[in-house]
Amino acid sequence: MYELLWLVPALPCAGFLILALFGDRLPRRAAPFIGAGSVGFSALVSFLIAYRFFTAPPEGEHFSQVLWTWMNVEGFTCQFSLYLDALSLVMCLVVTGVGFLIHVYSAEYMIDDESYAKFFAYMNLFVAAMLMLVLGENMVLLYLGWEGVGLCSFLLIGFWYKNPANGRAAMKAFLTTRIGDTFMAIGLFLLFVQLGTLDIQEMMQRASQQWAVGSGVAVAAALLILGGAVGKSGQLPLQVWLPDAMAGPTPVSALIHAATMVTAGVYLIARTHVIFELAPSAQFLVAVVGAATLLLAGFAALAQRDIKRVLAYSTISQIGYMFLAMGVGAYAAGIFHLVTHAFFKALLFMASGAVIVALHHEQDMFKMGGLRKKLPVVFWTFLIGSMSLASLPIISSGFYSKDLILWSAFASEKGSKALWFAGFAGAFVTGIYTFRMVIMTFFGEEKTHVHVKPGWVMCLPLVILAICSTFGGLMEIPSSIYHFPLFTHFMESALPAAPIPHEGLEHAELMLQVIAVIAVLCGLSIAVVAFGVKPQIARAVVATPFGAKMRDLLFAGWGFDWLYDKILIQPFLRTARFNKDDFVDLIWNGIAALSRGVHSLLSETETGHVRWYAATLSVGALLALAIVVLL
Amino acid sequence: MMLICIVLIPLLAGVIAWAIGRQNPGAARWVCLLACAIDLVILLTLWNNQAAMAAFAAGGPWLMQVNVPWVPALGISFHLALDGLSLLMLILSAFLGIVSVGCSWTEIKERVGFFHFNLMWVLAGIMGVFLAMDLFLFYCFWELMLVPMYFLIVIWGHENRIYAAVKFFIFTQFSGLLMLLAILALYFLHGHATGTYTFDYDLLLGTKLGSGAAKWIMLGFFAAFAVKLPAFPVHNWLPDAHTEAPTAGSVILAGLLLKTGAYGLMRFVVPLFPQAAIDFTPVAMTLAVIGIIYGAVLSFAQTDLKRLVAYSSVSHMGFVLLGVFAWNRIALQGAVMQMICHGLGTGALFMMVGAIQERIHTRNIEKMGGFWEVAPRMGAIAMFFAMASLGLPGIGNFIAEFLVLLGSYQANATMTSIASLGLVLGSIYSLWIVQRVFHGARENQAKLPDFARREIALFASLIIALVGLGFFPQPIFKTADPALSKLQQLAVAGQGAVQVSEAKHSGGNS
Amino acid sequence: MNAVFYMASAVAVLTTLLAITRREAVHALLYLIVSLLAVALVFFTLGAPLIAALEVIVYAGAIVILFIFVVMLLNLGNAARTQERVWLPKGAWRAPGALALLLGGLLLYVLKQESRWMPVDRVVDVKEVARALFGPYVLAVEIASVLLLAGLIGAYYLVWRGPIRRPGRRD
Amino acid sequence: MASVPMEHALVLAAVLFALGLAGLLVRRNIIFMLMCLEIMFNAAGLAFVAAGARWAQADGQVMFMMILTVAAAEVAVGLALLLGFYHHFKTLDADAAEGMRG
Repeated sequence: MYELLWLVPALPCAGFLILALFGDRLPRRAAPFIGAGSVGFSALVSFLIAYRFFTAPPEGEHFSQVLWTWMNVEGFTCQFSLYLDALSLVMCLVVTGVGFLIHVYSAEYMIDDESYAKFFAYMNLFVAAMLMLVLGENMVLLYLGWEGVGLCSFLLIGFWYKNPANGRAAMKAFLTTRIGDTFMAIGLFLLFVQLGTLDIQEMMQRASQQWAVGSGVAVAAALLILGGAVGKSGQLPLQVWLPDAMAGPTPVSALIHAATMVTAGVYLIARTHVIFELAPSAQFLVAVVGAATLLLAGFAALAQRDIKRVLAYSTISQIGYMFLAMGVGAYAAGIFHLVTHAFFKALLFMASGAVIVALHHEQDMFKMGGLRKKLPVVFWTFLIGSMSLASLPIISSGFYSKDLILWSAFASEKGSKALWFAGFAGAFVTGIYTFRMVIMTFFGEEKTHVHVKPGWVMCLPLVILAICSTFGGLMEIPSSIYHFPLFTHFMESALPAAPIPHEGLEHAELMLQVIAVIAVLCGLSIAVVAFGVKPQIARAVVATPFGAKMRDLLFAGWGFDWLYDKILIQPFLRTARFNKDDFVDLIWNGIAALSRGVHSLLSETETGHVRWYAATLSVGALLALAIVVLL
Repeated sequence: MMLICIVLIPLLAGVIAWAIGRQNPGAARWVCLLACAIDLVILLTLWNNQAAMAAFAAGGPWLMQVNVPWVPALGISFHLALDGLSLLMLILSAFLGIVSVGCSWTEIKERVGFFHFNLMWVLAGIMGVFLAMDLFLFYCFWELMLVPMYFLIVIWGHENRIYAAVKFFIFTQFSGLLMLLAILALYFLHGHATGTYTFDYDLLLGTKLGSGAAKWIMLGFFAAFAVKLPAFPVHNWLPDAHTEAPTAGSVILAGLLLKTGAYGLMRFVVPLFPQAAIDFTPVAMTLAVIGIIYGAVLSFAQTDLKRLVAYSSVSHMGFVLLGVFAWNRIALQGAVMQMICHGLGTGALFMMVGAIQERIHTRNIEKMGGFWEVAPRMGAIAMFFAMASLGLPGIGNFIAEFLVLLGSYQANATMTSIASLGLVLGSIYSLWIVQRVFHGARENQAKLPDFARREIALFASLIIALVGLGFFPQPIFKTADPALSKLQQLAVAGQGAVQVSEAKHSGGNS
Repeated sequence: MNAVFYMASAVAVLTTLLAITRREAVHALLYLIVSLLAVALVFFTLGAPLIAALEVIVYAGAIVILFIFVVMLLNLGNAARTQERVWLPKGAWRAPGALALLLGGLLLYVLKQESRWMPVDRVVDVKEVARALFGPYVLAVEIASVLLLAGLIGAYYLVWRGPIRRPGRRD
Repeated sequence: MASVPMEHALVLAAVLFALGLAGLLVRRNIIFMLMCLEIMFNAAGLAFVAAGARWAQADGQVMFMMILTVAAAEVAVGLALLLGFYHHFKTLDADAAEGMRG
């Protein structure tokens, strides 16, 4: 069974090749079957492997499959090989499972698009690359997937290429993540020079043997890897690309910019957790980055008008939670949140996509409203997703995962009250913006006429994901309610166990949960009051000068774009334009001009008069003679 | 004998093409295509010859060589020799020869015979450079590839061709003369020391030179190769020459001519003057890094699409320079890989620009936009090569850049970290091409037919080659490895010799 | 004989001076003939009768006559004379004259440095010259003949106005 | 036979040469320039003959004959050129031909 592992990335890749090469010759109806089918089969294989993994785990709880020797030069060997353990298996399942549902959804969503086949080709390529990312045994292969998903992200954000704004967003996304990637690449060089290998498991082993905790190399390596993770996952300070990435079609946002690609940074940190363990200061920075991001993005989500941008900021914020988990050493908790987030965020995006299509590509929430009656399936699934996002207790998967993170942030050795408080405040804000979104979209009066209603092909994935987001959390139930740590237990073979709580905190867990739930409910009620029951409250707040300024600042995502434009982009553009004609050329052309000047000076002596030549000849003779005679 | 044939075939094909070109241009094209194909077949057969490769890998001197006295009185011989490195470069040459004949199929309409004559003779000169193991012969080939290139630019070039051609000629000729001086100095110093006056590479290896002399002679060689490479700040001929040359000329320039510089650095500069090269490394690496960054920034600033691609070459070849002077196996393999992949990738980009220019009669990027809509195949292909240019994993360029940086990080971490910035800047200009030309709203209403079958075939062959190299680069490494290992050993031995002689020298003094 | 030499020299210098300053070409040529005859006399006093004869025959006889022919061919009239006045203002002599004076002075200076007063008192007759000419210098004679032939053909080609199509030029 | 010092003959040659040069430089009429060339040739020949006479050898005279040949050829070609020149420019002004001006 495990030998079929190679099929998991190979199937979507084959789908990509078929669609890319023959896409315009195949009948239009074939495209979704190839596109979704390849991912579906890939998902099937993943599930079979997962079943096998549960029932008969491979030796050492991991399995690796060498496909061929990729690079082998003296001093550096790199296999093209896949590595499967609990972590990559979970990622695999998420990518193929959620990916399949999104493919099915897009079969209807994109049906009117002229580049139907191209869309599925890109999506398949993305899934293949993402699978390489999570299955790669060494860092180079991981990097291959890493850049591959970046490419697909670029292609899909700019999918509707005729609008230059989409292209700009795509370029921004690629370049911003590329900055992070470059840090990561330097990190790889550093790791290779220090450890002599880029095989991840081998590397981790050698690192833990060779490096002392807190050693400079470890911190440097961890920081460089963090740079890559931050770029890909849209964390501070490289989060600016993600809201703009919403320019792509909604399934793309669901798959790439919510469920899978943006969580690659979390996966990367979990994969290389040994290095972070060896560099406590870097790991603390991970937690701080996560905490800061979740708060900033949460507040920014409050002021957005575009429904997809709200979701984008909420994604940044939720990934902030995952980073927080990574930072406090609760790797399994972070991955757990990754999984549940993949469910409910994909659900939210797809549901919002249904709304957008229904309203004829209207994304402004201020022009929505009252859709509860018109689009019941969408409404209920969106509500379920929202409950998960806001982590309403018991009935939502988000509650279980976020709660685990908050508890770890509070109780683990690396955690602290401040980090917990950041997460707690984030939960409160999440409650507000989530239900602001729900209320503005589905309640109140109808502002835009419903254009088309989603068909079953779009609704089915919504329903399935709604079920997942409701019950997915039951994989891990906190001890305060009923001790059932299935997920963390499963992850133990790949990731170290969750940090042991401090003694005497047994009762704190329940208390904290109650506080968090109260905060969320407060947020919810504020949203209901301010945007639903008495909208004038919100309006009044915004009408004050401070409120207006605050709203503008939050709307612009805290002004990072403006800042980067001023300190990076404009100077770069100015330098480039200033030196467009290459100042070095001046030097060479200067030499040319100089010799041309000397030439024209000398050519003045060429009068064309034969007598002048005779005279100069005799002067020359005279001089020669004089030199011989007189000297 | 085979080696002489390899050089002779394009020479002859050129003459035939010239002779029949006036009456029958089509036949001239076919003759040249056939000549390159025959060369390619011969070379691939050689490559496939497992026994010879194994013998070479086991420590044989050359895969194959011809050594006939030419002017014995002066120690000049007709010495051609082949090792893995040359073999790869030759295969690249033959392949790009086919591509460049193919891409000028419809572009060149005037004096077709003479055009192909020049094309073939440049190619022969380049192949000769990759094969010559006698410095005098090497210099002859070095000049041989220069003159037809000059004609290619000056006769079939674009608006500003004379300026560009003269600039190209002066830069390369002047630096070539510096190399000639260096060759002669080496010749005389070696002859003076040992009594045998010879230009033969094998014999000149390990010449004991005073550190001052070695430095200056090394700089003479370096000047010629750096100009060809081109390294900052002697890169200025390149944008002009590339921009003004006809498409096939640009392909040959970018794909092959630049590689002769890199090849020269690997073959001559470091092995002949190891110690001087080591002393020079910081400077060379700095130049490389400046070239990478500077080329990328300038590339982005250009409005002439061809110039944009040309500056990207400066950036890419900076990686080669970096790799060569890092001088460890990983970086060297990366540099070889970069030479090949840059040849294919940038050649393709030039063909792309040529195709666009043929269709809409401008290279100005501001007059382009939204081409994807009417020419999706062209767009997809351009996208691929833009991705190759920014070093996307899965394409050969990634392997190259990654290995170069990985290797040079061992040699100099700071420089490499700065050079890595080139990855970001590289993506800026690469994406800019796609963004500006193919995305966005339709700017130019001129008719823009999509690629036809001939063009698709050419680009497809390049794409297959690049993707193949991206996933299965091992054959390249395997072929280059023994050659590189030998070069490294030579350098180490030479360095040792210098140290020993210097030690003796100082010992004698004390 | 010494007196002959000095007198002939004086005549040669004087007539040459006159020859180069005349405005009328024919006048100048006549002075030139006198100058050449005087130099022939000098050759004679230097013991070179053959050269003296050749000087008279070839220089005075052939070359100058050629000049006169050309002057006649051109048929220059009064216009040429007035033209000459414009071409030859007084000041024109200054710089070239100074230059020539300087060169001549330098040559004389050289002679003065080396002066040892070597007398010349032996006639080298025709026989000796002939022996040298057709002995060691025979190759030079042949080359001279080729030179003359080249001169002949060249002169012929240059003045021929026949229907020659210039070679090496496509239309 | 009188004994004229060779140096005196050489002085005469030098003076004639200088006069020829002065004439060559100052005259614009090509006929005069050619005449001056002849004067200079003649002066050079005189120097040869004088030197030959000093050593009582025939070589000087032989050289004179060579010069004579050159002078004859030169004047033939020169005058032919002159005719062509006049035909082309309708003048004898040497300065009229300044096509080589840089």
